Order: sequence, then C-alpha cells, then structure tokens
Amino acid sequence: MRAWVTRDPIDAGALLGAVGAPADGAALLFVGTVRDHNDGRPVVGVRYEAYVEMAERVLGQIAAEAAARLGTDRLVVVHRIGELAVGEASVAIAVSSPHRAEAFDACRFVIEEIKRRVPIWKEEHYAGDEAPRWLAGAIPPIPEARP
Amino acid sequence: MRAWVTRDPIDAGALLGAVGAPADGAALLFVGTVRDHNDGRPVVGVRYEAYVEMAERVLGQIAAEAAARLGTDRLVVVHRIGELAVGEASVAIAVSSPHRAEAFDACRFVIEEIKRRVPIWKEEHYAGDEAPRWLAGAIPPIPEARP
Amino acid sequence: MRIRLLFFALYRDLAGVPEMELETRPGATAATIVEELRRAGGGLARLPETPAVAVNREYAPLSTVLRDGDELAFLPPVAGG
Amino acid sequence: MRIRLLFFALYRDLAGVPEMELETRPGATAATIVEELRRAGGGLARLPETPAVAVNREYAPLSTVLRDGDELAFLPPVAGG
Repeated sequence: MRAWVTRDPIDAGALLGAVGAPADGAALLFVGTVRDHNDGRPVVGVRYEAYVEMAERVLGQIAAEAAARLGTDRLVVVHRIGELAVGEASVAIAVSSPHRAEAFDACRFVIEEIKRRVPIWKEEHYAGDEAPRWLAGAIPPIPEARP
Repeated sequence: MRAWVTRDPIDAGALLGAVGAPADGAALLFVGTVRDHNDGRPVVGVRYEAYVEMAERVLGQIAAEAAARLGTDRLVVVHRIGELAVGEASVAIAVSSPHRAEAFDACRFVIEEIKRRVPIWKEEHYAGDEAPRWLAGAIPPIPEARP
Repeated sequence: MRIRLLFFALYRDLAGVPEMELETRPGATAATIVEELRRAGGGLARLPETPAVAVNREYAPLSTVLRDGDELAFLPPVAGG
Repeated sequence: MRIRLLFFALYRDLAGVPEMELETRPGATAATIVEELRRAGGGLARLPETPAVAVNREYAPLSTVLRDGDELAFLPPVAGG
C-alpha cells in the first residue's frame, strides 16, 4: 500500500506493476486525466495546488480504508500537482484482489474520497485573455468537536 | 472500439494507450488474472477454450452495448485462450469517457457480460495426479423462439 | 440435408470429437438433433436434454428449424473472464 | 502564544500570502482567529464565517482550542481528482 503526491508525470502503467499477487484474480487501474472542456467551456490546462503534508496523510487514510474494503493491501494511489496539460494524468489508482467486486468497489471508493476530502485545489486555465479560475469544490467532512 | 480473442500474452498497459481522448477525464483498465487457488483448492494453471468465431462476435456485441452506456466508442477488450500460468492475464478491458461514473459502469458491464454469455470455457489444472476439471459455468441467455 | 455439428469443452469430451457431419431429414430442429444424439448412445447419451446451442454462431432456441449446411454448436455453460 | 497560519488556493488569494505568524491570547479557538482575520479587513474580510480548517494537518472543528506553535490551515472547498 502506498499513497503519495508528486510534481512529476504519472506513469500509470507502472502502477499496475505495483499491485497483483498469485492469489489475485482482478486488477483495476483508474486514471483521471485533464479534459479539454468543463461546463461547456474550453480548457487549455490546469494547475493543482495541495497542502502536501496533509494531502499525503489524508490519501494514506483513504488508502487504508480502501484496503479494508479490498481485503488486500495491494493498492497504490498517486496525485499529481503543479501545471498539467490537457490529456495528462492528474491521479492514478491501482488495486488488485482475489475477486473483481472488491477491486471495483475499492478503486471507486478511493477516487470518490479523494474528491471529497483530500486538500488539493484545481485552477482551470482558459484560452485568450480569460482569467484562470479556482474550481468550485467539495466541503470536506469536519469531525465533531470533542466534548 | 475493438474486441478480439488471442492466443498471445496480453499487454494490458498497451490497451490503455488504445483509449483516451482530449474530451475524456477518466480511463479505466480491468485485468483478469489466473489465481493460484479456487474453491480452496490450489491451481497450477488453466486452459481456456473458445468457439473463436462466435466468441469474437459476442464480444463485439458486448463492446457495442458497453459503448452505448459509456457514451464513447473508446473501449477495447481482449480475451486470451490456450494454456495460461498463474498470474497471467486472461482478459483485459480498457475504456475512457468524459466522466468516471460511465467508465466504471461500462467496464464492469463488459466483464460481467463476458462471464454470462461469451462462448469460452475454462479448464483448471491441479498439482500432482489430480485430473484437470472444466469449471462450472453460466448458462447463457437464449433468445425466444421466433413465432 | 447435411448439418455440421460442433462440440466444445465438456461436450467435446462426451462426443469424443470436436465436430461431425450429420445427415438428417428436412424440417429437423436443433431439439431433433439433441434427441438423436442422446439416443445414439456413447458419451453423448450424457448430453443434457436441453443444452445451450448456437446456430450459425448465434445462440438459438432448440425449436430452431435447421437448413442444409447449418452449423449447430453445442455449448456447455460458459466460463470466460 | 504564536500560531502559524496557512492559506491555500482561493484563501491564499484573499490573504495575499501563503502563510503568516499570529500572536494571540491563550485559550483562543480557531473560530477566534477567523473572527480576527475577518475584522482586520483587506482581502480576508471575504473569508467565510465558517471556513474548513485543519489544525496540525488534520481537519478540526472551529471550536478547537489552539496551543502555542499550532499550525492552523484555511482550506477552501477541495477539488482534487
């Protein structure tokens, strides 16, 4: 199990090599990429910013929760930050497990939880003079006050 | 979109390169591999047999149905037949689409339908003198008689 | 008329051969052929009464009327993936 | 006591700086700091009344009582993935 943030391009194929075992019958690799449009508006690139130390901590928590659902610790997740061009991978998740249902469930869980609670922000860049814009995000779940 | 049966090892990473587009935000690669056990019994290898001409036809039908769910034609699926060792890939599915929900749905649909209706059979091989055994499979859906 | 029969996996083991040609009467259905094979004895006596079949590479009901030159395949429960 | 403040993304744009040190009274909560920043004017007057915050790299309620040396981060709605 490994969860990290990087400024370097993601080698998604290599991630698949980091999971898998003789006991496993299913491996799944999810890759999130930068789209050339959003909300009907053309996008020329994006910039991701992170609270890196906390983002890696939360990614690690998500990975541990996902591993419990997966039934194995064969799960790696990486999120890229910095300037990304259209088509580049911003996030990749690889998992493997004896059965496919758990692999699909755990992989989907990781990407949904990343969007819900990892302290990473995305600024979209547009063609021409239009100013970059921070994307409207999700309000992360905040724990209750301890009594 | 492409769907085929092969006797050669599957290069799963290369499949991911066959999908993806600037409009896409999500790519998903599923790899089914030979497990070292089944039903609590150690497995040393398997042999897949297919009614090849029909299997490719049914795989193509499944791919077309999945593409409709996916909203793109960026979907490839390959099933290997012949003798496979533990850990080798028997099936790989790559899809990409603007949004992740459709990618997960279409990828899952393809593997479930393969198991339900592609004319392929699996013989498990065991250690020692134990005879190989055809796996109990799924009864494919048969169309109603035309009146 | 002549029908080409194909047997796969477990059904091939029962038949002892992967394929055979069969001369049958016009109007015969897939069900007719299943009955003939089961009655002929040998391994195929253990063919189920209602196996899945494909006619010309497409799943078909056993009531399908066959034509000269058709390819009739006997398909055990499938186990790909 | 001294608190280290971190601002990210939109909130960094409001603050004009990614971080600052703040001297505050013992017993202050995260909510106290939010109030002080909003009252001080400038871009941070537009900080929401109840922003998400993390204390020492963990999400925390605004009622969290701060200690000397704590790292208090202001986190706009997140948009990773």
